Amino acid sequence: MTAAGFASQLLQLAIALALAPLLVGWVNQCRAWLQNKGAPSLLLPYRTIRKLFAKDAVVAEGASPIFRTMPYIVFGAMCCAAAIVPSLATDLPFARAADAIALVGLFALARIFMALAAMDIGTAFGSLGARREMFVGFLAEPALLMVLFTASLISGSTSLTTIVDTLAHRELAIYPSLAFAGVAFTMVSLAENARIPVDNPATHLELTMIHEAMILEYSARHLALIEWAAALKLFNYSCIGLALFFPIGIAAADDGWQATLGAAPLLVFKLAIGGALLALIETLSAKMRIFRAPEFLGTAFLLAVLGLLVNQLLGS
Amino acid sequence: MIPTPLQLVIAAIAAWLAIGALGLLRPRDLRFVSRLLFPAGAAVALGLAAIAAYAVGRLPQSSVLPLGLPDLPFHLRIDSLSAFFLVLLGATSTAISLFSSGYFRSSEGTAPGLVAMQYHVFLAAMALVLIADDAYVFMVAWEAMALASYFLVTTEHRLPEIRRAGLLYLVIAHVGAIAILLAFGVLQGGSGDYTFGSMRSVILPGAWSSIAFFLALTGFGAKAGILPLHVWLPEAHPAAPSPVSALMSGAMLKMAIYGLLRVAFDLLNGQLWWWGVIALTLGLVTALFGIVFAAAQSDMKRLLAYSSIENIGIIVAGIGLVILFKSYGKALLAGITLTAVLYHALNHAFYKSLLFLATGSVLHATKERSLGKLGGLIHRMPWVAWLALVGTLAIAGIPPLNGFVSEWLLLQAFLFTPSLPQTFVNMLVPIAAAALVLTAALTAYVMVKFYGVVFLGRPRESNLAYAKDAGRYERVALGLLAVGCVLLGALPVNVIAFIDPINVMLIGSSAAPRMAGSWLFLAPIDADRSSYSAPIVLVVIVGVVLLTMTIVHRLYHGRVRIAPPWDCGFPLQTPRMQDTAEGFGQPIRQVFEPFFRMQRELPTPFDSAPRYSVRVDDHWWYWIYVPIIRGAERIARAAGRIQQGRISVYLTYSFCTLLALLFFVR
Amino acid sequence: MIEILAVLGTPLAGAALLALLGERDFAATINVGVSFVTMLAAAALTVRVLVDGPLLVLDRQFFVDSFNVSLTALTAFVGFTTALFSRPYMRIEQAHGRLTAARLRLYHAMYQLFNFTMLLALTTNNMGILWVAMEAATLATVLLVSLYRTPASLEAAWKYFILCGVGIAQALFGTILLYFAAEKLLGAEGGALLWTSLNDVKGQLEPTVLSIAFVFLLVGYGTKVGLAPLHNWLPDAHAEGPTPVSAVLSGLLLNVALYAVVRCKVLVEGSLDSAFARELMMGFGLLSVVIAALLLSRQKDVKRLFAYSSIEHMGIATFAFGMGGPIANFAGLLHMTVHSLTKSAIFFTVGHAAQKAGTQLTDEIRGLVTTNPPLGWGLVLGTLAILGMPPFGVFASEFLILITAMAVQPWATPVLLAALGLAFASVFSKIQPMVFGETTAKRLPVRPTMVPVFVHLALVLMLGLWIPPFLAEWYRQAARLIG
Amino acid sequence: MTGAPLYAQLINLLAAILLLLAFAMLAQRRVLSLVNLFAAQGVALALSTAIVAFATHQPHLYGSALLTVVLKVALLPWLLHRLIRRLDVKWDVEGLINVPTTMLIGIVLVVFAFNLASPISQLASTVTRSTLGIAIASVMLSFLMMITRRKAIPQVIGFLAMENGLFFAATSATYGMPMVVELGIALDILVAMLILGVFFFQIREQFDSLDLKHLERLKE
Repeated sequence: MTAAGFASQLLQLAIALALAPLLVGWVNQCRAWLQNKGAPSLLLPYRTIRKLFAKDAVVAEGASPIFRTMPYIVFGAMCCAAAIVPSLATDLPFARAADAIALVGLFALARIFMALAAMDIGTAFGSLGARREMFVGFLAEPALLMVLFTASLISGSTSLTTIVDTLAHRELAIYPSLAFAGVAFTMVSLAENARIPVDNPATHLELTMIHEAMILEYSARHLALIEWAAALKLFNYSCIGLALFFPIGIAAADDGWQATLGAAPLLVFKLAIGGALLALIETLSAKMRIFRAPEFLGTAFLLAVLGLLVNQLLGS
Repeated sequence: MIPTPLQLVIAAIAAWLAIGALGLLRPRDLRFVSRLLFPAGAAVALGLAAIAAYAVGRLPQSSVLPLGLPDLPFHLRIDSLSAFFLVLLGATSTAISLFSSGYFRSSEGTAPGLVAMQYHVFLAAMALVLIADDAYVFMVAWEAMALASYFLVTTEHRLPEIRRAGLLYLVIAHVGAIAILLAFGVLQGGSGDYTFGSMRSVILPGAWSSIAFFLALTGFGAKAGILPLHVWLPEAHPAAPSPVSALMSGAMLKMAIYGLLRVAFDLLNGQLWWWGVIALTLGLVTALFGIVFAAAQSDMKRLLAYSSIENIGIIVAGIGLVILFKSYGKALLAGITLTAVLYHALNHAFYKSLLFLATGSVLHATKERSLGKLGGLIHRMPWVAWLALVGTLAIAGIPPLNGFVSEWLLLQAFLFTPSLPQTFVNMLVPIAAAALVLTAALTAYVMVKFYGVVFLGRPRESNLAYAKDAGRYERVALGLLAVGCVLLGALPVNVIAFIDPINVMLIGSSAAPRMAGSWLFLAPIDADRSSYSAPIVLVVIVGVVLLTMTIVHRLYHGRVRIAPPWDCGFPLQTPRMQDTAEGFGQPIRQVFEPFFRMQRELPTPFDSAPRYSVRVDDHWWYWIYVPIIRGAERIARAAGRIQQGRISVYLTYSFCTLLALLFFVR
Repeated sequence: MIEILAVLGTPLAGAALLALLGERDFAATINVGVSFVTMLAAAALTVRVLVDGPLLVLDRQFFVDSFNVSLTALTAFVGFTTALFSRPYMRIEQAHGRLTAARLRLYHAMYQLFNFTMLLALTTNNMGILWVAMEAATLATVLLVSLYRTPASLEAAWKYFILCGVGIAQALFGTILLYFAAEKLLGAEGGALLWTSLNDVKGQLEPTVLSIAFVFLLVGYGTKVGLAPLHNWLPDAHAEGPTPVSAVLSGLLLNVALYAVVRCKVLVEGSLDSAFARELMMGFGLLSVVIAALLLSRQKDVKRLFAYSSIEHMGIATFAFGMGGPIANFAGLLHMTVHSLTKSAIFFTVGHAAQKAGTQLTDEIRGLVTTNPPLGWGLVLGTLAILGMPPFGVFASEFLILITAMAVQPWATPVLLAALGLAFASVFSKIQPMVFGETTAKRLPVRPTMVPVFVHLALVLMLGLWIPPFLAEWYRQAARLIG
Repeated sequence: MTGAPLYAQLINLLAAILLLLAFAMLAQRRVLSLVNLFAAQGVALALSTAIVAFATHQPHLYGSALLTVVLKVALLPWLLHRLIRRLDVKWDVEGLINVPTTMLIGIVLVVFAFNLASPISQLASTVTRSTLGIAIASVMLSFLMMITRRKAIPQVIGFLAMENGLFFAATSATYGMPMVVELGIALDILVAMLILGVFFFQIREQFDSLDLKHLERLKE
């Protein structure tokens, strides 16, 4: 691991932490535009986080340490994920320590702790949210992994950096399997980021909540961290998508730091488009009943597997 | 002279038997049993683990005891494979014996002394299975193991369902043993020599070796709980006292895996690719089935039992993959997969024992096995709860714990399956990978359910307020196993290096140097294909979390208020409003409807005391076992007519026999 | 010489003594004493034979070789332990008012007479005397079977008597044919019925006659062995007689009958060069195993249950001898030994269990381990042993039989194993609830002795793990002899 | 068989009588006449034995002839008569199979027996070899009789008749077994008869009849 690599690693992490709330803000703004509403400020998420950090924390009675540590763990997991996914450069020392499978593992870690913490208080909503979250997760997680596998079968590697290197910096080839993977990935990331049609981040009716129901008891700094982590999650997923399907412009190991810096604006641009697309999808589709979710995610899973099969069949 | 490892292992077995015999001296003296015998047993187990660890990778040693049949005395042999499983056995049983010394109280069941006797005979039999080197001693040890565990399962024999469980277990075990005996009969290939040594040298014609393999798969599958021979497992494991469940799940199932490996790779020379395909499919079906059923359980020990079925399924699937690779001569991949399989066996031994022991403590503290009546125990029994959390995360396959490593390796093996001759197989591999991943994800679901319902939330029953945390011995035992899970997760490179001699032995090529080149990174093929470094991940995660905490606490003023939870404007909030176990499993039940055979009782709006109940049954029981039983009964009834009481009929029998024979003579 | 006279004389004298003495309190003790002396004599005889080879005495009328000496020792031993067991058992029966003093007198006398007949059948060299002894054994036990004079016991005894009588008659005809064939070679007075001399000339005996003779002998003695379809008397007799009688019937009489069959088989094998006798025995053996296994699941009476298991095991042994060859014969002998040890031990426990519960129905006996742990554990261990669970000796013999079958008669192996599996399921599912669970038992007026049970089981366990070299050598010789 | 010496012809005659008696017993329904037929069989048996003894100058056969007379002509019939009087069972009802059918089966059996015996008879050196078939036949006929009767006493008589057949086989085929054996056999028969006597009373007092249909309780 070179010093340059280390630098790009830190830079990328910093950018992820910084840009994540902005991405959320951007998506909300686009959605507001699409739905002819007055758009909130682009910086609203930052304000929310600052405000929450200033507040007094309210902790529910009978909360165990799991409840209090959860936000930190989730946040930490998301940071690690952000450090793995190559958004600017592929020269990431930490990515050698944890590959795509480990990335999914990190997401699982976050999910499990969220669910446990939600059950910790012992309210109906907490456990309901936890159940639904795990329910969504048990289909979304394998689907995501399958998507990643498709890519790694193409590139013959499970480490994201290598995948990106292969996809971005070798001769351009058309991978039909990636088409399946792309669709599947979109569906998964909608579900995983608590977006319509699976969940509704803006709802205020507990019965329809998934993600919100789990964090119902949180406040102040804990909530702030969770919101931030959620933003990071969205950011990570977007970056994964970009890395797999639009890897152009991500600096390779030997490009040096200029390329890395040069990749930054490109990333912002790609994210802006991605966010807009997300908002569009959310606007166009309606939230589905919770038990339609398995069909939705099952389809995603099957598409991903299909991608894998196609890849095997056509010998990539 | 210094004794050889084999002699020491034999000595350990003898020591266990002796300890067991001591139990007969004062069967009702609880202090004697729990303060002397079980700790002694634990010490022996520790010694055994140490010896075996030393023996891994050393040259095989064999010796012949003047026991057994005159023409077939006991042949014993220790090689890397058996040594590895001896380590597994020794390590887990060390902790479990410690736990037992705190666990067993004088109950109205079998007397503690007898329990100690059966327990140590069980251990000794398992160890003997591992060092057996001829069919006779193997069968003797195998059945002694089944017998001892049967008696342990039926310790609380006053409860009818426990008796039923024991009977089912013993009968299926016996059927399995018959299959194994037949397998040996085929393996010996007409040489008439039943030592494993000669079986190794015999070359069987293709069809016969297939028959031998599938007989072995059936026989050992019956013990391991492979579909459709799994029915005893979810009955017997909950029925047994928790340490015994832990031992059965953690160690005994691995004996079956050992037997399968021994037959498939050591005794049979030359595997056929389609065995691998069948084992792979069978294993994955078993795994999926097991975990889906685990999700639907409302008894914590049954849940764990089904999850054991799932893990065994994964292991068997791995074995199938090894066979596939080996038959195609892909030695390196076979090595990686085999490593994954053994690694997973080791992991499962640790975390499953940990969890079963934890349920044991919960059971003791609350007298309650049904998830619907537990909850909030993390406040009452913090030790058990936190140590169980480690096990939960480990079994859920969360980095950087041990469950993740083996699954990671297995997935690598799937992913880097090179294009094999059969297209069909090539198609199979991704689907298999998908099934594996799905299983892993479901495991997370099930484990969240298990942990959340038992330890988190608010107590669902009032009497839970009096639950006490586990005692000294139990804590130590649980602690040992938890530490084991963490270490196995954090130091994969060393573990793989430790396992490698078995690759050399069974596959004929070493995988470790490639996989565990640098001490830090685990890179099966080479670094830029895939690499994983558990230590770094561990350090980074912990580091980041701590960093965040410190920063936040620096910046933050740190005022905290305790308030009642948000009730959504709904005044009355009782613990019973939390998700029950059934409720938590309900989505899975709905998605995997066809897996189950359900009887649901839904309340009508007019019920004065509305009650909801659902009973989830196993299709296989009705598909396979019931018809078999019915058929046997029908035939028996027909045969019963022979003996119909009238003497002239009997005379006619003998008269006709006589005439027939005389006719036959001429 | 002396030893043989002692072995045969002691029980005969004991029978006379007990008959004359009438029923006193110490009659049972005398019974034990006599059996003990018999056992000592048998031990002496055994040593003698071991030291200086086969014994042919009393102008060749008695012949003891390693084959029958092992059975003689076994018979004397089990006879002793059974007497030991029957002492408290019969006391309890008397206390429960099922037996009167007069009946006990009959019982003791007949018990010794029965021992005598069996020892005679084992040691005699004369096929005719063998037949006479077998018939006498039947007669002696008929009265024991009907000892309770209940309708059921009378019916059982009647069937036992008629069926075995007829069977034995066939055996007599077989013997006559044997004599007929041998006479031409050996002359009327040339000891044409002496097994040894027959054995010497077996090569020249007329095949057609011998094959017909063997059919009669097999049907005849096979009836007493309990080979299907000639077995119908066996369950009734075992279930309705007093338990000590069931124990000796199962443990000893069947062995002796099988011994007779094997002796005849040796001769026939010698004269025929076809596999006729072997196939016949294998067929009967297999058929018995299958039928017994099937019927086991239908039993409600515990003693009947184990009677059927005796049929099964005799079938296995017959099958083994049918296969022939050193290993199979060795296994067959071993199987006879362990079976009689285990089965008698089981009957000891079952007897007391039935007394405790006041019934022989499996559904009404419960929770033995809680009321009387030694009894319960004895029963469950014995059952597991008889079902062929390692590490008990029955498994050792069955293992040997099975591996021979795999080599010689592969087709038979799955059948045997399936039958064994079925038997396991049906027997154990009936015994487990008797042993475990809530109890339904009353106290016994006299404390039962569990020593014989555990001595037997210990021996069986030992034979499963380690067969003493001298015993092994002994069985090897016998196996060679049987050929 | 002309040309054969007189005693041979006599023996063959007696053998024929024996067979005839066997058939008669098969057909006979009255218990008392059954006993008489049995006694008559005994007489024929004793005669034939004596003739064989005379013909072949084998003294010990006289002994067995005497034994036969004592046991099967005198003692057993007498015992049976007493039993029947004491238990007063005069009638044996219809057998399980009606008489003509029984007869037909009997004839088939005889044919079978002769076929079976013929190869053996070829080998026999004795003057009386041709009677072996008849011996087997009478054994089988008494077997058949035991099967068809449904009362205790006729069944027992069938049993004794079977012994007769065996004994005849012994004498005719092989000039008799060694004396020890014959004594043993005789003793056994006697004891058997006594035990049976005891049985009759026990059965009687249990079921107050000797009908075997009471003895069909134990099944499976």
